[in-house]
Amino acid sequence: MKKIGVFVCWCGLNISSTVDVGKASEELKNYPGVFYADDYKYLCSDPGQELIKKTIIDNKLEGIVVAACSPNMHESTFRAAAEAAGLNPYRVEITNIREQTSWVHSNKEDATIKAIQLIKATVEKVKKSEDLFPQQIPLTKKVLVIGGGISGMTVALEVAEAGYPVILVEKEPQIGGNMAKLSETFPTLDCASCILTPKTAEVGRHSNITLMTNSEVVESSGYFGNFTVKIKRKPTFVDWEKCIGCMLCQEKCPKKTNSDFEHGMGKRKAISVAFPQAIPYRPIINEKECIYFKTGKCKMCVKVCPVDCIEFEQLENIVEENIGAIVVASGYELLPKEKLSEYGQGKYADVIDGMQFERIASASGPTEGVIRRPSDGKIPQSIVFIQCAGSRDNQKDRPYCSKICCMYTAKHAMLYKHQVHDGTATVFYMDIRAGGKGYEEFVQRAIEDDHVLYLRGRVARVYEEDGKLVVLGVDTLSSEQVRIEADLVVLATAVIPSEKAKVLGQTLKVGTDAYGFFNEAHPKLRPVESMTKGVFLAGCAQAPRDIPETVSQATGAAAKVITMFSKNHLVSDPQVAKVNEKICVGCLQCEPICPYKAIEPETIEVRIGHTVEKRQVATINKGLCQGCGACSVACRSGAMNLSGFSNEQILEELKALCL
Amino acid sequence: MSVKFKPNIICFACNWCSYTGADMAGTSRMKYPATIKIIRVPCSGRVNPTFIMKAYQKGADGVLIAGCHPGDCHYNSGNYFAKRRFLLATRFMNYIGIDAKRLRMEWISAAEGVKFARVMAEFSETISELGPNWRAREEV
Amino acid sequence: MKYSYFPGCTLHTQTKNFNDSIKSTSAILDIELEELKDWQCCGAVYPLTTDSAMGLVSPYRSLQKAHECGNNLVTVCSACYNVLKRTNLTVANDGEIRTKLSNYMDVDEYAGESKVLHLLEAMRENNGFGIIKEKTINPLKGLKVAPYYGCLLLRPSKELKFDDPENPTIFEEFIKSIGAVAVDFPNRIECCGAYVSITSQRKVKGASESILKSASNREADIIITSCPLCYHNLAKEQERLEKDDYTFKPIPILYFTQLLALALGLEVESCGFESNKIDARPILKSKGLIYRGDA
Amino acid sequence: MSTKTKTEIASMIKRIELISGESLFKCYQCGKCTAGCVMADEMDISPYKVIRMLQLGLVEKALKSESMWICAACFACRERCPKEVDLAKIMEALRVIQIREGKPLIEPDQVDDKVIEEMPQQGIVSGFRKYN
Repeated sequence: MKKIGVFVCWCGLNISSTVDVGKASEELKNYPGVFYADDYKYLCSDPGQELIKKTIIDNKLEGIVVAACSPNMHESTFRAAAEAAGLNPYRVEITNIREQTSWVHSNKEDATIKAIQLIKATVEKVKKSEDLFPQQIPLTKKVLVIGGGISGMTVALEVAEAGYPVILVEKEPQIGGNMAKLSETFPTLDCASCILTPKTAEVGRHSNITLMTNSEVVESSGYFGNFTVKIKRKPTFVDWEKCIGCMLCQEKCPKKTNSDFEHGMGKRKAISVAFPQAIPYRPIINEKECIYFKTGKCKMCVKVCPVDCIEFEQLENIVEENIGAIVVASGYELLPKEKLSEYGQGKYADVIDGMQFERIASASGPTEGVIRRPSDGKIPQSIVFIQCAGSRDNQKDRPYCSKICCMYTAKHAMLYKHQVHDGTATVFYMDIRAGGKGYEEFVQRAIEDDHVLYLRGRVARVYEEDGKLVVLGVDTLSSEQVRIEADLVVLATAVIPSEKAKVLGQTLKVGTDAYGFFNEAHPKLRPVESMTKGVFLAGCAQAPRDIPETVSQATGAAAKVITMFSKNHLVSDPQVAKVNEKICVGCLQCEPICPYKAIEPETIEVRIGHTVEKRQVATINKGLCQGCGACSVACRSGAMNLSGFSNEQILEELKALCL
Repeated sequence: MSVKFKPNIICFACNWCSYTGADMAGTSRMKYPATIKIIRVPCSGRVNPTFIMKAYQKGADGVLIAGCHPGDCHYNSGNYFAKRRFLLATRFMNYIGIDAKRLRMEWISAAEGVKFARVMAEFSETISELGPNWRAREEV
Repeated sequence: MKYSYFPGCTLHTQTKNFNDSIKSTSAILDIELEELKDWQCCGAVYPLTTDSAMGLVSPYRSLQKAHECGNNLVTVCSACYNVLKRTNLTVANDGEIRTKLSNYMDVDEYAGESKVLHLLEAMRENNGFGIIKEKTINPLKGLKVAPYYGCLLLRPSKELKFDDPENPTIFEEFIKSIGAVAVDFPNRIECCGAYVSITSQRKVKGASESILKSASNREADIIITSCPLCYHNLAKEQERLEKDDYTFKPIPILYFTQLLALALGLEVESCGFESNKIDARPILKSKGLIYRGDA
Repeated sequence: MSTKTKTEIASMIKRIELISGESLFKCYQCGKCTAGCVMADEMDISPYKVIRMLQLGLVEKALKSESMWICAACFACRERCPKEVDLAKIMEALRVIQIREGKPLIEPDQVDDKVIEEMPQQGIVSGFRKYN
């Protein structure tokens, strides 16, 4: 039998007016296992805590029950006091006789009976308690950031500035992501590259940031604080160390092809750098287009290169890195136009998407910022913008709002009207969602000052007739069917996660939703953490969002990483699951129920008589387990238990309450 | 003199939502019958159906499981498991002849002190009407 | 390939010439069409209500019979196709309706095991367009054909799965295979006004006129269709247009198998051109595709 | 304005939903159905507005409109509806309600003989299936 102490708090009159605290402590004195019981006016006060400490030491108590306010208030206070007196803090349990007893009942007799019963139940729980010790988990203070767009760069810079090493992995040859392609940004109309270039340059030269562009994460193992990742570095066929970025190769390369960076709006060479401000400013050869790779002849780049850095024989290689935390910032793409069969399925050259419009409106784009339509280079006299092209559309399996389109469409229409004053810009919208600082004012400016015509309704069809694009729409406010002949149609196609997000999610063991956006740990309270401890989320990888929101979230993710790295060890809550290997049958019913993937099979050796047998059992990664206890219920053999809320503790508590 | 039957009810409350909701009821000085006794669990998904059955065996007249609203579970999916187990448990109770009304499950958030008090009062009333649980109680 | 064949009411009576061209051409293409015995009207429209199964009785009977014959069912009229295929899907997915229908008609239960195919689909399945190309001895060179799909062949696409509902290509493939040029005209997927014309031809004016004008803008020589009702509405609208708009040049409307018959080298007489409301022979003659025939 | 009570209206809405098998409240009034409707020009109430009226409980007004008789059930609306509402079925429900209440649009003897003679059988059958 343990020596247990019981302390009943009056909380001034808060408890004592409804619960007869004296009677309670008196009755507990005679309860089996209770060595000491008393009541006190304010246990949370300094003298109260001193009393507890002294009593523990004087009586060599092995466990205590504090009957007071909610454990949410002072559990940590009393556990700390007990620890100071040499008692394991997990030997301390709180009985809630204030919030859940004295304050909610008015009959003193009933309340006292209930309080006594609750305290007895807690005594039973303490009897079954164990010493628990927080585990120290080692920590590699280095972060892997996946994605070199504005969110990934923000995370990288924040963490690097805090003094920790960062590996920034980007699948494209250069960083900058989607933002590098934008013309101007809402709601201020400042040019995207003007605000982005200083950032990319800083990332490029920061001593704490290792940049791995043209690379992808292909494998990940370990757990928070201690991940090992494998990064595939795809060949560039140019020795970037030697290269001086003179770009003679690009100038002289005879092979011209469509540029992905320009989204088909412009051309590039088979050896090229995507855009003039690219970081790193180093060219890459596209294996599929290069004449030498196809025919074995040409080598023009080799001929003109002054530093002899072309390496046709370069191979991909895999590098392994040990890191402590991962930030996923894999960004977004746009729903391909081919999926929108009612808007031409991508077969009309002059039906373009938002990003293509960005390129033709960008001063550094293929038209040098003059808005010309792709088919013949004419300046369009009439543009129709179609919002919600694929978004908010169950039929296209994208029932969600893409969030950024209302704003960028207003911006597009404005940019156009600023260039072509007598042109007409028509926007088809369903709702204008302009929640954000200065956003609504921005949209109103487009309507009032720039005379952009906003029609409330969706477009049924776009087709070509007599060299014009015909847009069949409706204005539901006037109930009129609308037929507009346009020179250019811009579709605000749905924001979708990066094509490789799902695979990346599987690699990192982080869940994605039905559309491929990464799931956050809690939609309100843990928006930048994933369900996998140590993996954080930033930017459009998690959901569609605009630049200011992305930057805020990325900064938040960086703060989470920095907080994690601010300690020398990670400490894990000891109130986690544990397996009794003796009775575990290794059925692993617990494995799929664990939301944190903390359970894995393990083969152990068991000595039976003179032979040693190998047997599979479940094992808990205490770093990953968060202590929900779902596995303990799923366990058929009863081998799985939860420290701090063990089956025995709950059952004893229960029994005492049922009497 | 007729003494009104005072039931004994066990409430399993998840630490993150419902237990805090119960605290909220207290802070707002809502009143509910003293027949309810709360056991704190980390998550409604921690509630093993054997706990429920054990409660009836040991003489509880009613059991209430309170967890986070769907989609709000601190551990993401625990409340869904709890709900499924609850449904199974009610079927089992029907099977062995315990009135399934003696088991109830509720989503109560940390902000729903009012709801907590209301549910407790309602459930206490239900159980009072059902009378003592003689069926499943072990002979003492 | 052998199929059960469901001609439907209109092909059986008013537009027999269409049916003749189907039979004569499919024989050449080794598509064996065995007409269902005692078939009855499909009902012309698929019932869109949930609370009455009566409209399904008639198509169910034909489907059930075809299944008994052990063949997949081919039909050509767009309306028959729409009704039969949707009914087939309904009885495959809805056991309650299936049982109800079978009990009512006192027949064995049929759960949609057979396929319902449009003749074009049957062709597509068996490389029919390749075979047509091979067997075409009178390629319709230089003939600009506007394929008019209409509504019932394409929609609802989730059930029919005939082709892309906005950008269909099957008629274009067909036209290519007979050596003609397919005219891409935007209104090829729009509705002609359908049965609304029974109340007044005026009400379908807008719908039919835009289809004709759209084809005429693209300088189509011929419009082909697979639906007798579209054929009728478009022809009636042309009558009116001819009167009201002297600039409008009428475009002959043919059933697609009539052109096929010509391409496969059948005699002009057996293509049934003489029964069409607008005579196609002058234009075919001017293109040098036929040499005989009254015009 | 309406002569019906709230409950009567609610039960009429329920009936329309039951007959059509469609939920009226899925519609978020984007108008895409109307934008592509070839018959909308002939209608007194635009297709999207027909649903809106039903959502608002103006069932009688919707039933008085001619729109459901103009609808040719070509399914273009259904094909394009982002919310996957089958408007053709709702139009059918409105027709069916009228017909079942003994108010068909046409009686066979009202149709011109010339029309009957010229029109393909398929058109006649579908016309009477929809209108009587």
